[in-house]
Amino acid sequence: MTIRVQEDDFDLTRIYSELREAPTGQHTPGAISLFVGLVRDMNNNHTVAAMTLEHYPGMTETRLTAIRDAAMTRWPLGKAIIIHRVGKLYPNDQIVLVGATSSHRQAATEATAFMMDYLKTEAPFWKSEQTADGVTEWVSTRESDMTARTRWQETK
Amino acid sequence: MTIRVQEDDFDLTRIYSELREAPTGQHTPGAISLFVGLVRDMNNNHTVAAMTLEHYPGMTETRLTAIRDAAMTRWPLGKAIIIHRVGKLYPNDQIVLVGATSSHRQAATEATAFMMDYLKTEAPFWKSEQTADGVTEWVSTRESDMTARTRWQETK
Amino acid sequence: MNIRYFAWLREHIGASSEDITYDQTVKTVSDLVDILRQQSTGHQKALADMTLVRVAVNQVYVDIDHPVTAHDEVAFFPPVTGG
Amino acid sequence: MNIRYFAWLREHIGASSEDITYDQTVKTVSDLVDILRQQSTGHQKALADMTLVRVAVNQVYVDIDHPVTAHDEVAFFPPVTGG
Repeated sequence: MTIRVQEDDFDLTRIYSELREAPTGQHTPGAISLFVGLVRDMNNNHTVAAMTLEHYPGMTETRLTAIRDAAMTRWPLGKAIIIHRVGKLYPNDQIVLVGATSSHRQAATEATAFMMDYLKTEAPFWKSEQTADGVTEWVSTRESDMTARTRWQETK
Repeated sequence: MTIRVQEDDFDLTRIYSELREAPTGQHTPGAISLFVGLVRDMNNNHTVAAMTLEHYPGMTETRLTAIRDAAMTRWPLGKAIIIHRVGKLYPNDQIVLVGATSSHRQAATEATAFMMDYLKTEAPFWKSEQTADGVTEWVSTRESDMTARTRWQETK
Repeated sequence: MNIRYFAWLREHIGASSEDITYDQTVKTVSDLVDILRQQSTGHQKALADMTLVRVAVNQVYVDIDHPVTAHDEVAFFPPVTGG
Repeated sequence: MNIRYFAWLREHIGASSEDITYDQTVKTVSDLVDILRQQSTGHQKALADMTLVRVAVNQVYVDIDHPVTAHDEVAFFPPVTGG
């Protein structure tokens, strides 16, 4: 399963084992890159007590699949995976995992950064944060996320 | 232990758990980037049966520490770790792990790529590969590894 | 036509989805927005500044002048903040 | 002076380390290389083309014109290939 949107937590160990196995008929990967996003306990100078992730079922999976496919086309990857959680999460909980394998180190690391940058700007997820005193606020987008995505359009 | 040079295998799960815990007095990381290099079963169109990693004890640890420190200075990282194995290894064995945590996604991923690029060009390790028919050859350097390192000297 | 709202647009409007009768004069997303704004003060507030709103027709990102037809699913939501 | 060899330089020379008596005329790594080349055909082969060889004095990378003194540890090895 290369794209997963789920309420349940995910197990990095299991995903790593899957990535480490060569795809059928291919050689061992040589390089595995992984990125995990966790719920921070602090954001913009306020304490985060909990976070809720809303998404657009259907469109989310379509966008994530398109992002993964774009990475597979752009770099010589063995495997690529995107897992994103939805629902209520707490500080230090895992939110997102992106991983890629390749026989080339830079292909794996660049593809991972690429998938995260596109996920951040195109996948229909919305975070609301609950502060310690019970106030809930929608998280704003950051300029830096759009800048990060744009760089992939300029150069390979 | 942020720098390790060892014959024994390493456990990604345990390292990930350590990285996930905030450094004392700091906030939860938010972003964890990991890179693992594995022994390939094929290199330059020949089958690899085994690989031996030689190193320069003392200088290896000094260089890896300098590389890690440079990453910690250049990016706002929580933790950074480099583990490299030596001795005899077989296809699909883990060779190297580099990991970094940060509250900023790009700091974690860039620092990981930076540490790998410098490790590849400055850390005194030498690989010899044994083919299926018993021939042992020293692995040559690749131009691309030097190019990868040079980019960090030009731009941040 | 099925309309969907997410995040703070959903909160302002008080519903995550609504079906509206297709109006022949509605040719584009922009025409649809004009009609939706008249539904309630919540709609008006949610759709007041379309530079803050992203639009998807049948789950594909589109611009405000994109055509819409009777059987489309049209979604309005803020810029995404996952990951 | 303690000299160390790694990878294929070690194989050509047939030793990973050797102590050589400090020679007052040796001022730089380059002078040392000239003397080492005279030790054996293995040394000559290993140190024939210094563009293929990296040098570290006291475990720090240096150029061929770097000074050396009696108590230095001087290492010769190919470009690194770990990771």
